Amino acid sequence: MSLRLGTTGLVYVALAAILAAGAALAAARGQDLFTTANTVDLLTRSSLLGFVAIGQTLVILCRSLDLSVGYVMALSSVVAATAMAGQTSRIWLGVAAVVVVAGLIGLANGLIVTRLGVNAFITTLGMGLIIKGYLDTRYKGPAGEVPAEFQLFGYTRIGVVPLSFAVMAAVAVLAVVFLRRTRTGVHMYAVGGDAEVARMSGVRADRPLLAAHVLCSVTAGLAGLLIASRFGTGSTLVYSSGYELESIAAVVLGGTYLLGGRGGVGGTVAGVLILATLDTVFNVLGVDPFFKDVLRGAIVIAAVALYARRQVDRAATPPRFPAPSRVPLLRPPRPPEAAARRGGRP
Amino acid sequence: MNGGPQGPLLRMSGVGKSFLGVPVLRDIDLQVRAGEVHALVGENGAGKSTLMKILAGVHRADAGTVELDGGRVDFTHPVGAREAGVATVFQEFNLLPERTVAENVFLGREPRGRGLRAGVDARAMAAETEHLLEDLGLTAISPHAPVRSLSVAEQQIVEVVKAMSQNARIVSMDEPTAALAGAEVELLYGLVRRLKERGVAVLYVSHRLKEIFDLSDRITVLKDGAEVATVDTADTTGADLIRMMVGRPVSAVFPEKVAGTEAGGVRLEVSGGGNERLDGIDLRVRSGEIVGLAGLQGSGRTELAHALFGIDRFTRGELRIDGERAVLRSPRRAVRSGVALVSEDRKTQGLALHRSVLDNGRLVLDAVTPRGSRARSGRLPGIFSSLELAARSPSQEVRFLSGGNQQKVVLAKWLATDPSVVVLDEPTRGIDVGAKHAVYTLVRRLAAEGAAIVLISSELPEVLGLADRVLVLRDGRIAGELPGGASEEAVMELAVGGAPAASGGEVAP
Amino acid sequence: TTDTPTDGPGEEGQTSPSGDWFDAEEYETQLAQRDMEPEGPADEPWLQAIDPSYVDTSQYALEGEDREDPTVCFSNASVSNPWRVTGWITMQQQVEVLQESGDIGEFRVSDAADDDNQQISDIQTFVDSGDCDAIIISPSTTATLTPAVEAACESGAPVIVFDRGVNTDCHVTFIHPIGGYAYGADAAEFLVEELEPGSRVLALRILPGVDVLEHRWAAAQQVFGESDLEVIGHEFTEGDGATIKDLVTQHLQRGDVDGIWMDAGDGAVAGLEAFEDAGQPYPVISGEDELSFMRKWQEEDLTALAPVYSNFQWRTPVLAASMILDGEEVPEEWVLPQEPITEDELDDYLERNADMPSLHYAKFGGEDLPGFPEAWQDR
Amino acid sequence: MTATDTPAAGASGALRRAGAALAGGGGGTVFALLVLVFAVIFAINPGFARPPSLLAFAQQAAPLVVLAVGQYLVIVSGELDLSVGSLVGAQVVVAARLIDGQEPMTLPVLLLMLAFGAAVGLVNGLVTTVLKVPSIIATLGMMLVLYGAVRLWTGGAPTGALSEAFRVAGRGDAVVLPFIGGVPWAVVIAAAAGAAAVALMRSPYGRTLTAVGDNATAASFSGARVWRVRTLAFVGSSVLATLAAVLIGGFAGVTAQVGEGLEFSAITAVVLGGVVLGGGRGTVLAAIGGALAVEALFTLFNQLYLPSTIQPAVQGLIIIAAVAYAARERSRRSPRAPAAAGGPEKSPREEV
Ligand SMILES: Nc1ncnc2c1ncn2[C@@H]1O[C@H](COP(=O)(O)OP(=O)(O)OP(=O)(O)O)[C@@H](O)[C@H]1O
Ligand SMILES: Nc1ncnc2c1ncn2[C@@H]1O[C@H](COP(=O)(O)OP(=O)(O)OP(=O)(O)O)[C@@H](O)[C@H]1O
Ligand SMILES: [Mg+2]
Ligand SMILES: [Mg+2]
Repeated sequence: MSLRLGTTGLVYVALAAILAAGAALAAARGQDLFTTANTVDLLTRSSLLGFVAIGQTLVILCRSLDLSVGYVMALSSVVAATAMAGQTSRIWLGVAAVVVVAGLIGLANGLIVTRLGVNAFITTLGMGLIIKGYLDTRYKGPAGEVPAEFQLFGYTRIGVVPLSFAVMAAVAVLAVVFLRRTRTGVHMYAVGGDAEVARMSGVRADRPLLAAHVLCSVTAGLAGLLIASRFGTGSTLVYSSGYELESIAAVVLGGTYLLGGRGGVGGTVAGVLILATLDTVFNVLGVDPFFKDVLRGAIVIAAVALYARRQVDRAATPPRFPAPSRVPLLRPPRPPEAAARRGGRP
Repeated sequence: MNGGPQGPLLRMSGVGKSFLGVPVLRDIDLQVRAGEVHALVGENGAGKSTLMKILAGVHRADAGTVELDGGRVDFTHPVGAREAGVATVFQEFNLLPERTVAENVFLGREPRGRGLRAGVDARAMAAETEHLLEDLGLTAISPHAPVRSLSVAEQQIVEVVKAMSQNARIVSMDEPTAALAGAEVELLYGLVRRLKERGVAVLYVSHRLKEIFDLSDRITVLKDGAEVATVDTADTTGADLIRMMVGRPVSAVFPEKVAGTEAGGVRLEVSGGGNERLDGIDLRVRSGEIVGLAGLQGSGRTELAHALFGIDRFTRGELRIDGERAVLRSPRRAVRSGVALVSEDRKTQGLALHRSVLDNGRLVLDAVTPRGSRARSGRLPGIFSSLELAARSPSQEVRFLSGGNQQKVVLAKWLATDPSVVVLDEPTRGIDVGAKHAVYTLVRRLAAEGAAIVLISSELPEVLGLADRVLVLRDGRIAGELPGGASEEAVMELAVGGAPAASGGEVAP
Repeated sequence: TTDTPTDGPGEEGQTSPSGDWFDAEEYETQLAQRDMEPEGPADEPWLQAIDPSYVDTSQYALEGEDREDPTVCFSNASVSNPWRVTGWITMQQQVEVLQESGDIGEFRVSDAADDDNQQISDIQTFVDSGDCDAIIISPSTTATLTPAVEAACESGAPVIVFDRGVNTDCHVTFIHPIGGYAYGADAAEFLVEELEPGSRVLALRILPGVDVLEHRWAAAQQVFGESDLEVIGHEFTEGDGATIKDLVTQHLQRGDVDGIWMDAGDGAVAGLEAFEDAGQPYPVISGEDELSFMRKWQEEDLTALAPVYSNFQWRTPVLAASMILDGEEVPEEWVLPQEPITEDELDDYLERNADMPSLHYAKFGGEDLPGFPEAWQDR
Repeated sequence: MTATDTPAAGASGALRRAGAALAGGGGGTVFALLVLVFAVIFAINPGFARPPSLLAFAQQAAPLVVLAVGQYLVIVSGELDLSVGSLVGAQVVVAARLIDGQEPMTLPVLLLMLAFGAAVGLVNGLVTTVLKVPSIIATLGMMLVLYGAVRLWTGGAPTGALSEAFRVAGRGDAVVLPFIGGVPWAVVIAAAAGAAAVALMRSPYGRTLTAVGDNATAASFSGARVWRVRTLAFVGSSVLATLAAVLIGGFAGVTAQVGEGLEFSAITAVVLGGVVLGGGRGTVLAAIGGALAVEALFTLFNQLYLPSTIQPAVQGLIIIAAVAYAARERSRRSPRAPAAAGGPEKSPREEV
């Protein structure tokens, strides 16, 4: 508990630090990072990646992975736009269609992983290819049309907060509640922590995993809806924008353990905000687009290294005989409280 | 509780099970009555755990029937067994280290609140866990603590609590004391007796005969997957049991020193050794000598073993091997200096489970001295057969071996390096009588060949029966030294710090 | 507040979303434009316009102090391929000239790295900042960028769109070479002309779903459909030389390939090497004005054509911005000339670009800029 | 247990094991798939069975084979290398810019590439092992850094040109045999790389590498320097990616997109070969088989005149199906609940 909080806390500290550093750099160039324009930009960027990363968090918590999210986004945007066909009355039809289609894809992913025992990496990579094949064959470019009312989703803002960001934040809150308050959610941690233990404890380990895959695809579908609303049409080419890897980076940046069982959505939102802040700062500073990639890669590595370092430190038990010594080379994690009870018996 | 005196609560008849076409259980009949503690004994690989797992819904039997209270059951998932009132403490640790005690206890059956507290009710979960723990007098464990922060013994206790909290009609425990020492074993005794009073049927697996005789009403002996006999505990002796398990009388429990073994020069010497968890360690082990290390859970025995092997190093003091000053900065250095460590937990620290027996045997040679590794690994088959390793072939994956045979692979891996100092940390944990005997013989033989041996064990008779001297650790310091063959009381006195040895002294057979 | 563009997506434009890529009317128009004499200075093709109809821009004219150092903002789709890199250098050189002369002040750039959503945000940020006196947009995708361009128009600053279009005409001017149909038809007609009837032609395409590229292929299909050539297949290569060579090699294993039609010159050389390695005669090929291809053409004396998607168009938008801020009239749709390089012109263009790197484009049109040639050489 | 990793006890034993492997999932599946795909190709186009076509196929497959071998080293040690695609791209572009068509520069630049590749692998390895960044993130970061840095350096599009000598490895023939025709250097090089990898995996280092992937703690408690073993695997992967870059650059010259997406092809190939993500299991031969199968599938699609837009979909289906089949076979061979005496599968990195 304390560790989870600790890591999430650290992520928010990192976010604050990056914001401060960005603001300082911008100020040095005579610019203001927190103008309305930049803030809106930052939040808008976050909302799209946010949807995807929330879903990705759930699968990663279950020690799985979803590399098909970019393709699901593309497909969803097309499904939404074609189902809506520019008519206001069909907005809900479009939304429902997306949820169903994305949900089914997630279900397929989940079933292949759980029932057929195919590694999630391969399953979702393969699923992505299948969707890509369908999109490329069926649609030659953007398709469908989104009514103006639906575009409000992508363009309305309340003060500086874009509606899409508010919706994303609401979804994040729902996800947090889901993880804390439903059995399925709680069991995701169990399955990700140790599927065999979960099974032996009477958890039907398949269910949380299936649920995570379905929800992940559905949030990717929501991202697709946002795409459709911002583009005014469905775009097949979204899949090449690299959302799958970026969402994984955001999740890990948010302090969720890549091997499952530890972390949460709260951290992920911060991770998403960190990436969005970097982009906005780079934009404000006019950083060369290629240099952006270099910086982004380096910063993600550095941040994750920082967390890893801290976790190693936290894991160390307070010494029984404190001495001016260095961190031992090879120390399996030890309980922090053990020393207090040492010698005593339960 | 029902079940009544008229019929057994659990009746297994003709149960059989094969893995990969190899039968591991054949035609087992087992009846357990309500309010009875029924012990299940047998050598490693006899099929005890498999039988329990069938009852727990982890495996499905290939043949035979399982009846609960006269009704036939066929569990396809552990959840079915739990709902039918069967709770199990598995041989392997079965907790999620990152989750709290309460979350672990209620895993898979989290209570749900109503109204505003709809959904998983964490508060109720914690409160109820607290209540359970208190009821058992375990106030030291907080329901909010992550399991990772508990000691191994505490974790084991949590597992038992988890099983008890299910209000099950049958509780089966697979070697619940493997990780426990004196006092905690007592605690467990209390729990088992309480279950018995409640009319719960307890199925109990252990390799420690003392526990079997202390606790059980009846005993079923398995051998090679078949049932040898079911006897009333009162009518049986330890020797009978061993004979039934092994099929041959074990001549003497602890083999005598190999003739001609003599203590030579000092091979391992630590003076003033210390680090974050150890202090003032003075230790000298001579060639041919076996030094036992005793102490309570958490007294620092494993720590010392790790320090001797370069996993954690000594930050103070001096360590000499064969008279040469050595700074063991890593296990690799230790191996190069001639030290071997048979680690405490063979599955997570000792073996690459998906690799073959042969590959595991070669592991140290490959990793540390790649140059001559091929030539020296030629000796492995000989080592395997001298340990009487039972594997289908050298290319069998070790995960398919039973615990005792896995331990033999670990031993073989170290024998192949011709170590001059051998540290054995709980080398007989969870292995059967026959395999234990093989380990003892091996230790004696190593001593005869001139190795210096440090033997750590929670089973006091083992330490006292094998070691020439016994060092007792307490709170990371050496509390005292006793000659081999000293009394268990004397050891416990040192271990707990001068207080008169409590009942915790009487561990193991 | 809402940033939604008030009027819905425009109805006209080059494509209707989801529609088939072939637009017969537009096709005819482009084919006709190939033969029209452009208006404007002959030695400055980037200022020429085909069949222009001018619009008045006096409403955007800045006066007095405002006209000094106006901020021009440019939202770039990406610089992710050599064609865009070459153009981007040219544009920067042009901007320097204009900054020197005081026609432009700050030149603010954002690069969306081919991400539509990113580009929408980029444009939004320009609009919200309120600093831009003119906004230049090179949209990454036609249909999807439409709402953002409309939002930019509503900001009041003049909007200049170039390269790919958008489905609205709220911008002041839309600058582009004749277009994809003309490009594809140039290439296909060349093959039809040079090859015997019944010859087998392989089409190598980069990606599906990108309008500029789809138009090229749509036109080619039209032309091939009316010819006696056999199109044995069309493959997507992502412009990767290894993929191209693989694919061509495989086709050669199954039979002769007499002609190759490409929708862009990327990797043309790799395709030709497949013929060399298979010991087959070179095909008749249409590539692009990319120097690697043209050099190969010259070396091997191929029967080839280099259709051109005029790279010099990257100069025009900044010039247009300056003109608009001066209140000068500009063509509403600024169609730049687009002429393929033929065998006769080959040597001339190669000579002019002798020191340029191999992924440079012959018709980049920056020879008169002060940075020439270093800026294009040391990228 | 794998058929290739233990020295065969005897010819009959080897044969029996090979047969078992073929029938029984894991590495065997991929060879069955390979045979099947080739059978279909030959049926459609008997001409393909001639040596020149097969050699051309082998030449095209060579870079992926080399990459798969490298990726195998990393995967079997329990990690993942996503940076190889970017590295291939970077190396080709660097080579073109530095050589710039001058023949004498070939050798120095090759050496420089090798050093650069090794350095990239070293960084990947150390970031993963010493800084404890999960390899998927570490190498993803490296992928971004390489992608950006090279373009930053060249201004976005490759410049320069490769020399003829550089291109020989990817394009030229090593020998011309009677009846068979020219045997491309690429095939020889890939075969050599494969053979070297097989030898390596049989060496103490290889066995330690697999053990590290299986159970890093046990390996470390046996005296292995886990960080070093893994880092070397990353170095191997990057060096082999460099070799692949030489082959790809040599084969097709420089283009801006070279290398893109190759990391996924390589991982797909390795996994298709029955190598388990998470480490410790699978053979290098099977990984090579996986690479050949991936290439063979592309060839098959081509021979079938499958519309190129559908190809990814079919590829996705086949990959999932093949891995599902292998997984089913594996689980048939080892019961699903392994937590019995055999030991729980609690190795800390079971699957990614
Ligand atoms: N999942 C499995 N796959 C293959 N073989 C197995 C499996 N589980 C158990 N076995 C085999 O079944 C036999 C019985 O094992 P089991 O764990 O029941 O023995 P045990 O009596 O509990 O031994 P121990 O005292 O060592 O715990 C052993 O030979 C073991 O190798
Ligand atoms: N690496 C570790 N990770 C988690 N817990 C540990 C670790 N090492 C020791 N412990 C636990 O911390 C306590 C102190 O361990 P220590 O190794 O000092 O004791 P020990 O005397 O060897 O006890 P044991 O009988 O468990 O080996 C023990 O309860 C032990 O289980
Ligand atoms: Mg057992
Ligand atoms: Mg210990």
